[in-house]
Amino acid sequence: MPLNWDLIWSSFGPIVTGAITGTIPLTLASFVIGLALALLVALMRLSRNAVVSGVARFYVSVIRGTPLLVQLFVIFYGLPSLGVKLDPWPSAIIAFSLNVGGYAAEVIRAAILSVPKGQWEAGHTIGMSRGQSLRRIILPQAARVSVPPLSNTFISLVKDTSLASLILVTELFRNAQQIAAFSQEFMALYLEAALVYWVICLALSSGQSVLERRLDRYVAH
Amino acid sequence: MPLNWDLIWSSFGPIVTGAITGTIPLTLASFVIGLALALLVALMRLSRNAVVSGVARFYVSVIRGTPLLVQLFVIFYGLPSLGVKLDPWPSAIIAFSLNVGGYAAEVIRAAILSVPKGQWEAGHTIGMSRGQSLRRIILPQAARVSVPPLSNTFISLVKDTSLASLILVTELFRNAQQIAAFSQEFMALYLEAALVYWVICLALSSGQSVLERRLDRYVAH
Amino acid sequence: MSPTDGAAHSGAHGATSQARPVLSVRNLAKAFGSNVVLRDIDLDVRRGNVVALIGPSGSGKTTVLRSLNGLETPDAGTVTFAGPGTSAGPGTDLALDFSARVSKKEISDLRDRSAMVFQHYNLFPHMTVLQNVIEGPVQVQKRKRAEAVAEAEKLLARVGLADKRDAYPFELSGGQQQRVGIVRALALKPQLLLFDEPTSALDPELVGDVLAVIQELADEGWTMVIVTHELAFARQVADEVIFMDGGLVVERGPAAEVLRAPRQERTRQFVRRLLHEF
Amino acid sequence: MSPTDGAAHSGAHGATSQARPVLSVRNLAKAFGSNVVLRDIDLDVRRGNVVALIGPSGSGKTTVLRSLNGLETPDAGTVTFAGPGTSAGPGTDLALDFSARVSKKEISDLRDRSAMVFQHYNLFPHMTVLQNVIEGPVQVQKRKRAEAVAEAEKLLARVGLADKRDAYPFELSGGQQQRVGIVRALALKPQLLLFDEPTSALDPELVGDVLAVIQELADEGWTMVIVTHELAFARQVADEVIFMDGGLVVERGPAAEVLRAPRQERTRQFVRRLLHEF
Amino acid sequence: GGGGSQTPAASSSDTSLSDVKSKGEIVVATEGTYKPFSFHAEGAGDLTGYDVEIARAVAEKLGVKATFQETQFDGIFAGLDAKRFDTIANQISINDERKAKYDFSKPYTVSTGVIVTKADNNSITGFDSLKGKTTAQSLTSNFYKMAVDAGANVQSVEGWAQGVALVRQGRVDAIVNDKLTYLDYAKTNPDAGLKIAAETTEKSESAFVFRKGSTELTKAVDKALDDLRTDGTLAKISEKYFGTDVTK
Ligand SMILES: Nc1ncnc2c1ncn2[C@@H]1O[C@H](COP(=O)(O)OP(=O)(O)OP(=O)(O)O)[C@@H](O)[C@H]1O
Ligand SMILES: Nc1ncnc2c1ncn2[C@@H]1O[C@H](COP(=O)(O)OP(=O)(O)OP(=O)(O)O)[C@@H](O)[C@H]1O
Ligand SMILES: [Mg+2]
Ligand SMILES: [Mg+2]
Repeated sequence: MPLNWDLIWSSFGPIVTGAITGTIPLTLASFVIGLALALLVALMRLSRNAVVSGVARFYVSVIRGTPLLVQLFVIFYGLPSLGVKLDPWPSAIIAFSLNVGGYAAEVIRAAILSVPKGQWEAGHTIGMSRGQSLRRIILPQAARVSVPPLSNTFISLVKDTSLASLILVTELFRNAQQIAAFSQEFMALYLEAALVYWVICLALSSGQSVLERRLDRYVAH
Repeated sequence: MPLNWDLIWSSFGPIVTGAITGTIPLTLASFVIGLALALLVALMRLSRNAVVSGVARFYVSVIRGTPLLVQLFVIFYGLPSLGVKLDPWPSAIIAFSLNVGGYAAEVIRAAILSVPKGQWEAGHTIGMSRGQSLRRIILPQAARVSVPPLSNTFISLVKDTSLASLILVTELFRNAQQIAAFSQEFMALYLEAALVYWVICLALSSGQSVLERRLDRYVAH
Repeated sequence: MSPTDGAAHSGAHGATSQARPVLSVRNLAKAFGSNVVLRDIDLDVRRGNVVALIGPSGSGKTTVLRSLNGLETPDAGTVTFAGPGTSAGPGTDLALDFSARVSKKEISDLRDRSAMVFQHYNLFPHMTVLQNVIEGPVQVQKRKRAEAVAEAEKLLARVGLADKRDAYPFELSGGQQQRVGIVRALALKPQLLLFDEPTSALDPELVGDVLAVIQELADEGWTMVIVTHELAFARQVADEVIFMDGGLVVERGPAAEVLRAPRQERTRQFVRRLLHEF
Repeated sequence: MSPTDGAAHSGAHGATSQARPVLSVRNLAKAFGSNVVLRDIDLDVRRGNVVALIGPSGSGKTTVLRSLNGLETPDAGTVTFAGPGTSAGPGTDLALDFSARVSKKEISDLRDRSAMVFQHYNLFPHMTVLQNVIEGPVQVQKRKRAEAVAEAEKLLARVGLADKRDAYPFELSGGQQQRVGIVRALALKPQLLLFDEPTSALDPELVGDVLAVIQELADEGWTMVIVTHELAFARQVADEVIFMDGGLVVERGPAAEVLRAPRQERTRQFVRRLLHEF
Repeated sequence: GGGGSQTPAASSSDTSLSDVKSKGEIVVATEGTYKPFSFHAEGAGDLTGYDVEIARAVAEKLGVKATFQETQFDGIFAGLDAKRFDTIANQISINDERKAKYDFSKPYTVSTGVIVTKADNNSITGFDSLKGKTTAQSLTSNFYKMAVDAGANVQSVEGWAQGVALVRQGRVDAIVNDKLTYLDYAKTNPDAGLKIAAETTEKSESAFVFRKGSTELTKAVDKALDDLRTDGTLAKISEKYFGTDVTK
C-alpha cells in the first residue's frame, strides 16, 4: 500500500483532536453512566419479583439484539416525533449509556453471582441487611471479577463511538473521514485512525492492569 | 413516529432474504473458522515460549484495539496493492474470522485457565501427554464455561456482519439501506432491520440455553 | 473476653441456676420442597451452657443453626430468646412463631441475638483482619470506631493474633482464619454463639488451637451451640449433647452419657463409625 | 483386585524377601525459587510394602509424591524403579537422574510406573464413573475397550460401586468419589500406588469406608506410599513410617516404633498435636 | 417579509419561513465528505464546497445565517423529517419518489451522469453495454438507479473514493456517477488511468429539499436562487469549482 506520508503526518492533528474532544469524553461519560445503569439492571434481573426481572431481561435482550446504529437513530431521529428533541451530545451519551447498560448488566450480574453465598451469610450473621451486605461485602468482591469483562465492554465502546458522527457528533473517525473525502486517500486515513484507536486501547489495557493489581491485593497470587 | 406500513410489509421479503443469504451464512462461517483460530491463539498465549505468546498477544491487541471497519478495508481495499486480491465473500469471512479469533481467544484462554490444575494432573497421572489431557480432559470442561461469553461474541458478530456491505457483500442491513435510500424511509427500514436482528438473536439465545443445559448435565444443579 | 451480660455463671459443666433458658425452641420444622429436613425439633439452652449437636451428614444440624440465626426460615415452630438482647436489640423477650408470617424486622432482631462461626470461616477477603472484626460493631451496631478497634484488638490478642491485625485473610492459615471468625462473632456481643463444624475444614494439626479457643470461651461462660464431629472435644466442652438423625432428635443428655453409653442403637452406630473402626 | 505382577508376597506386615526394592530414591532435592522444599530425601519401597509419610504441613510430603509421579521435576537426585514396568512401560529398570536433564519421554515412563490418588479426588467431572476408570487403559495404554470395561466393572464391584457405573461424579458422596479415584489408579496396573491424604477432604463418617479399601489393597500385596494424618490407620497399615519436617526425613522405622515411641522430639511434638490435646 | 422582497403573508399552517426568520438561521444538512460539493478545506479546515457556498448565498438573501449540520447520508432525510434541519444541500437530485414525499426548490445544478471505466476498457460504450457488467455505486446518488435500470450488476460502496478504487483495481467494470464528481477527481488525480466511457443524454437536476408543505420557505428560496442567478453569484460559484456554469 503506497501511503501518502505527508498527508498522514498533517492529519494527525485533527484526528487526535477528534479523539480528545469527541471520542474520549463521549466514551468516559457513557461508560460511567452506563455502569450505574448496568448495576441497577443487574439487581433488577436478580430480583425475585418476576415483573421486575422480566423488564430487565427485556431491556437487555433488546439492547443486545439490535444494532447500536439503530439505537442511535431512534433516539436522535425518532424521538422528536414523540416531542423529545435532544441535542447531539445528550443523544449520543444516552444511546451509548443505554448500550453499555445492557451489556455490562450481564457482566455485573454474573460477578455478583460469582461471590460465594457464604459471603452474603457472613454479612447477615453480623446483622447486615441485604442492601448493606450488597454494598459493603458483595460489590467490592464482584468488582474484582468484573474488571476484565468490563474492560472489554469499555474497549468496544471506544470504537463504537465512531457511530456518533451519524448523529452530528464530531469525533476521531469523523475527522479521518473528512480528510479522506478531501484527499480521496481513505485507506491511509483509516489506517491512521485505527492506529490512534489502538493507542487509546493500549492505554486502557495498561490502566486495566493497574486496576486489576490493586483489586487483587487481597487474594493469594 | 408515523410509519409507512405498506413499505415495511413489502420490504420484509428482501430483508429476510438478506438475512438468509448474507447475514446468517457469513456469521456462521466466520464464527466456526474464528473459533478454531481462537483456540490456536489461546494455546499460543498460554505457551511458555515468550515469542509465541508475544505474537499471540500482539494479534489479540491489534484485533481488539482497532475498528472492525478498518480491518475489513485493509483486507479488501488494502491487500490488492500487495498483490492479494480477494473477492468480497472470502474477504469478509477472513476479516470476521480474524476478528472473532481475537475476541474469542481471550475467552477460551480464560476458560482453559478456569479448569482446576488438578484436572491436568489427573490426566498426567493416568499417563496422558499435555495434548491428550488438553483434548480429552480440559477442553470439554472449558467448553462449558465459555458458552456464555462466546455467545456474546456470536451475537455481536451477527450485527457486525452489516459492515460487510462496505466490501460489497449483500446482507440484511444493506438491503434495508437500499430500500431506505430509494424511499427515503430510513427510520422505518432501520427499525425493521433491527427487529429481524433481534429475532435472530433471540433464536441464538434459546440455542445457547439448550447448549448450556446439555453441557451442564454433569454438574450439580 | 467474657459474655457480655457480665453475669456470674455457675461454670461450664454444672447445671445453671437460672430457671428460664436463654434460648428455647419448640416444634421447629422445615422442608426443602418435598425433602423434610427438620421435624419437630425442641431445644433449650441455658445461660452459660454449651450444647453440642452431633449426627450423620444430612441429619439437619446445619439447618437448625441456620434457623436460629435467621439464615433459613423454618416452616413452623417457635424460637424464643429470653430477656433483653445484649446489643442494640429490643429490650425484652424475642419470640418468633414461624407458623405465622414473620416480618423482615423480626428476622433482623433474631439475627442480632446470635452470631455464627462458619465451617469455611467466610471471612471477608477484601478486608483486613481488623476490618473484618469491626465491620459489625461499626457498620451495623453503630458503635464508635475507636472503641470498636480497641475491643477488637483486645479480642485478637486474646486468640494470639494481635500481630495479624492488618493482614488479609489469604495471608493466614486456616486455623488463624477460623480464630478471626470467632473473634468477629464475639465482637458482636451476641447472647448466643453458634458454631457449625468450626474445625472440619482445618488441617489436622491446626484443629487443636481452634478447639482450645472454644474451650476457653466455654470456661468463661459464653452460651454456645456447637455442631461438631470431634467427639472427644464434645465430651469435654459440652453440658448437653444432642444426637440428630433424619431431622429428628434421637437422643439427648449429658455428654458423658450420650457419647459413652448411648441408649439408642442409631447413636451407637454413629459413634462407632466416627471412630472409623474399618 | 491384586497387584498386577501377580507374584506371591509375604503379607502386608512382614519384611519382604526380595533384595531389590521396587522403588529406590536417593538424594532427592527440590526448591521452589528460594524456598528449599526437599533436601536429600532417600526412600526405598519393597514390593508389597506400604510406606506411610507423615509430617507437618509444608514439610514436603506432597512434593515427594508428586516427584515420584512426574508431576514435579526435582532439581537433583535419582529415582529408580526396578524390573519391567507392569503396563506398557519399558522392559527393564527405569533410572532417572534429575541432576542431569531428563527428557519428556523419561518423565512419561516415570508416570507409567505409578498412579496417584489425590486428596480432592480429581475425578473427571464430565465423564461417568466407568469412563473415568477406563480412560487411562483405553486412551493411554491402548487396551481393548471391552476388556477395560470388564475389568473396570470388576474393580468397581470390589469397592461397592457396581451400581454407580453410569453416575457422574457430582452424583456421588465424597467417599464414593474417592473410591472411584482409587479404582481409576488401580485400573492402570501401576507398580506403585501413591495416596496423598486420601481421606482428609472427606466427611468424618465417610473416612472409614475409604480407609477400609486401602487396608484391603495393602493386604492383597499392592505396593503403596501413603501420605496421611490418620495415625491410627498408619500404625495399622504401614510397614514403615517416615516422618518428614522442613524437607528432611527426621525419623523412619517400623510403624509401631515411630508412632508409639518416637525417638525425635519433633516427631513426639507432631504426634501430640495431631491428637490435639488442647 | 424581509430582504426587501414582497412575499405573501404566510398561511396559518405553513410557518416554515417565519420559523427560519425568527430563528435568524436556516439549518442546512450536508454530508461534509462529498467533494467538491460539501467537504472540508484541506480535509480538516472549514466546511466548504459548491453546495455549501450556494446555501450560504441563499441564506444571505433570506437575511438569515446558514447553520450547517454534517451527518451521514443515512441520517439526512430522517433528520429533515425530525425537523432537525430546515433543508438539505447535498446534490440531492430531483426524482419522482422524492417529489412524492418532499418539496424541492428550483434546481441549482444541472449535470449529466457518466460511466467511468479504466482508460483501456473498450467494452463499455454506452448505457446499453452496461448490461451484465459490474458497477460500483454509492446509495446516495440516483445514479444507482440508472445503473440498475441499465441492467448492470450493481455493488454498493461507501462513497466515490471506494468506487473509484474498485475500478482502478479492476474489481468492477465501471462506476456511474455525476460528471462533476468525476471531473473534480480527474483534476486532482490526472494519472488515475480512467476515462469517461459514456455520458447520459438525460440531465439530472439537484436542488434544495424541504419537508412537504414548506411552501413559503420553498418559495423564498426559489426567489433567492433567481436573484443569485440574476446577479451572477451562482455562475461565479460554479466557475470557481468546475470552471464552467453548471447551474442551468
Ligand atoms: N438450601 C437447600 N436446599 C435444598 N435442600 C437443602 C438445602 N440445605 C440443606 N438441604 C438438605 O437438608 C438436609 C439437611 O441438611 P443439613 O445441611 O442441615 O445437614 P447437616 O446435618 O448439617 O449435614 P452435614 O453434616 O453434611 O453438614 C440435607 O438433605 C440437605 O440436602
Ligand atoms: N507449586 C509450588 N510453587 C511454590 N511453592 C510450592 C509449590 N508447591 C509446594 N510449594 C511449597 O513447598 C513446601 C512443601 O509443600 P508440600 O505441599 O510438599 O507440603 P506437604 O507436606 O504436602 O504439606 P500439607 O500437609 O499441607 O499438604 C511448602 O512450603 C509449599 O508452600
Ligand atoms: Mg452441616
Ligand atoms: Mg500435602
